[in-house]
Amino acid sequence: MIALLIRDLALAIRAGGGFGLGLAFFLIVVVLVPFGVGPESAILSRIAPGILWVGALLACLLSLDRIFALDFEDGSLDLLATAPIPLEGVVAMKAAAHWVTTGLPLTLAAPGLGLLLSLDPAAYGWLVLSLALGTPALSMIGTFGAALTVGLKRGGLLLSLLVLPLYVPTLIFGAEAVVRGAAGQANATPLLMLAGITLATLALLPFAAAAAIRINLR
Amino acid sequence: MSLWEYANPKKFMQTSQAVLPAIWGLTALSMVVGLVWGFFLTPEAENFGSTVKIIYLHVPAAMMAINAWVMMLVASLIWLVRRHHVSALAARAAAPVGLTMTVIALVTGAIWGEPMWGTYWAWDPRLTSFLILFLFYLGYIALWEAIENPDAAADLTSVLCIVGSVFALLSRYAVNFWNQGLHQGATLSMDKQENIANVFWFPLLVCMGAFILLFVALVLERTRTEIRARRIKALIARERMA
Amino acid sequence: MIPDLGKYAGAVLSSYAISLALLVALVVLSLWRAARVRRQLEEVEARRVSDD
Amino acid sequence: MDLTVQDLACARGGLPVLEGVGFTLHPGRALMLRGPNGIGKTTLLRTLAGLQPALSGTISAPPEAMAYAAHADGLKATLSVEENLRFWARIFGQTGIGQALDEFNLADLAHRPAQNLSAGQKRRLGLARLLVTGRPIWVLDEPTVSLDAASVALFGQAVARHLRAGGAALIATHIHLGFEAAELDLTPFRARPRAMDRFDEAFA
Repeated sequence: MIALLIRDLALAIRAGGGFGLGLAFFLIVVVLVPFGVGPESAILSRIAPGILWVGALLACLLSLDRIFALDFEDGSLDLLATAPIPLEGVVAMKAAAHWVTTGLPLTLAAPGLGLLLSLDPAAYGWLVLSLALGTPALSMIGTFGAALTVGLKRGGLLLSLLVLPLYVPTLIFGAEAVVRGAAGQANATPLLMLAGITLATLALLPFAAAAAIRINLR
Repeated sequence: MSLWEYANPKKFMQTSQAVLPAIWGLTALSMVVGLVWGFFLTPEAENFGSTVKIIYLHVPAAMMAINAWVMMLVASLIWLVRRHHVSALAARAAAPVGLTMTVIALVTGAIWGEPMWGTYWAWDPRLTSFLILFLFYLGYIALWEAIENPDAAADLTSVLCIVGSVFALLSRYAVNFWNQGLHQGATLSMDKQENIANVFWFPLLVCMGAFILLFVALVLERTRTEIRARRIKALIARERMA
Repeated sequence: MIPDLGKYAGAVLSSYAISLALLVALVVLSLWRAARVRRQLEEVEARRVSDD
Repeated sequence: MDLTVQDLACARGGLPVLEGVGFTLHPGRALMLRGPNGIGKTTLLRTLAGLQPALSGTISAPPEAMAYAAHADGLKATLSVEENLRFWARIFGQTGIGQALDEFNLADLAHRPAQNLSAGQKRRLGLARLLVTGRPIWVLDEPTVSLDAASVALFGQAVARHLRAGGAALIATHIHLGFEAAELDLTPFRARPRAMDRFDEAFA
């Protein structure tokens, strides 16, 4: 199964788009916001946690439909489904590869983009922590959505529609953790909820996603 | 005879045909009685003025918006466990009804909110939850429409319904945590009937009954349509093979 | 006939109008599609009988 | 190590297409599936490979004995020949890929990216991939699509070598591959339309 993770990462690096696309999109969102809401740093600083979380979420969404589509087209998915490794493991590795190529770079880039939005200095730590806790859930939920729509010709828009409401709790707790942390309020609850969502999705969604893939390959 | 026999398409078609006229009749009767009673024959409430009359649409619609999703969840589980086609098709048939109920609850809520809170839309926990429910309905219906193979569509939408239910509950909690809100508490819900005067409560009860009947009638009617559509598909495929 | 709704008449009446319109649309669409699909099925069944 | 199929029925898109299919495939033998387009060859092969459930009937084969391949090879254009093979070998719990490279004459191309291979070379790589699964029964769906005559011959030799080594192959194809093989025409197994007088039968 590690072989699958390594292959997917190698493919992402060689195809070029893997790491760059999500990051570039994140940068674009964050750069555009001040043009839309005006340059006052007081306003930017107040909305920065939300913008950064929404930007990271959208950047995640952007690359979801490629999780299974390429493997479906070239027949790899059929072969993986008949291979001796469990399909649940395949799904988990796919989600892991997606996180390493999008969630992780987004988490690392977020403080730099926080500067552009005059993020409160107290918030940087919470921002990185909340993204590190929350983005694995985004990848796993997205992998589930990609598994549901894997055989469909125009699955991209549908995938976004399916995944969007599933992302809401993660977004709320993630952004809330940063806001409360920056304001010096207690933010253990949202952080714990965020960690709980991530653990629960990692534990349960691979089964749902593998079931969806089996149905789609029939 | 076991209850599961009604999950047989033929048995379902016979039974539903026999009971549907009565259900439609009862629906029309209770809807007219409830709404006329509520609209014409109830006084104004102290804090709400005449806007209290919106309750006879808002509360039953909100109740059915949630109950329709619960019914879809149960039907999806039955399909996944016992593979009864009628169950899967009933879930499909219920989704647009649930979506309409959600829209009614949202729209009447917004119209009611304007005079009461001074705004059509507030990111109040209950309103937000219904907006999220609206998105779930849209996604569910879109997934049904997108998949050609009917059994695969039934399987995948069932999985989505189950996973979606868990996330819907989680969203409810998250949204509550995120904003405490302006909405009336449980004064307007069924479990706290002592908080609402009988003069409003009785017509409301009739309206809730009417909405339940309407839901049952629509789901039976639409499930019959789905079963027929399935049969058309099978017969045409057979013609092509012959 | 219509009770005095006071200053909230617009809100109450538009609520009822929109809700009833949506409900009627849902019922009409459901019944219309039911009739159409039933007709289609009858056509297909008739074709089948004449084939056999 | 026989693959035995008895009274198998399978469906495509929820509609039965084949029924009553039965055969036995012994080691060292190949079986060619024939029949007009749309008869259900792909459906049968996917059912045998375990990708979709059978409507009825039994498939008895040793566990994890079948390697399925459609005409898509599951190769990644940006990975080299060696990386592609090594990946599938690891997924299927095998270690060496040297034998597969040698047998299919790919050793010289080992470091070339798959996107720079000719069609025939890609097909050889696809077959080498079957070899590194270490599985004896090859289930191949139209494996010669888009191959020229020379590549088809090469492909036929490769399958023949696999058979001599004690493997077996079940191949859906329209052309002769140049070795002795039993044939199974699927036309008689076309699912007969069943009576549909009751609503139940709208559902397969």
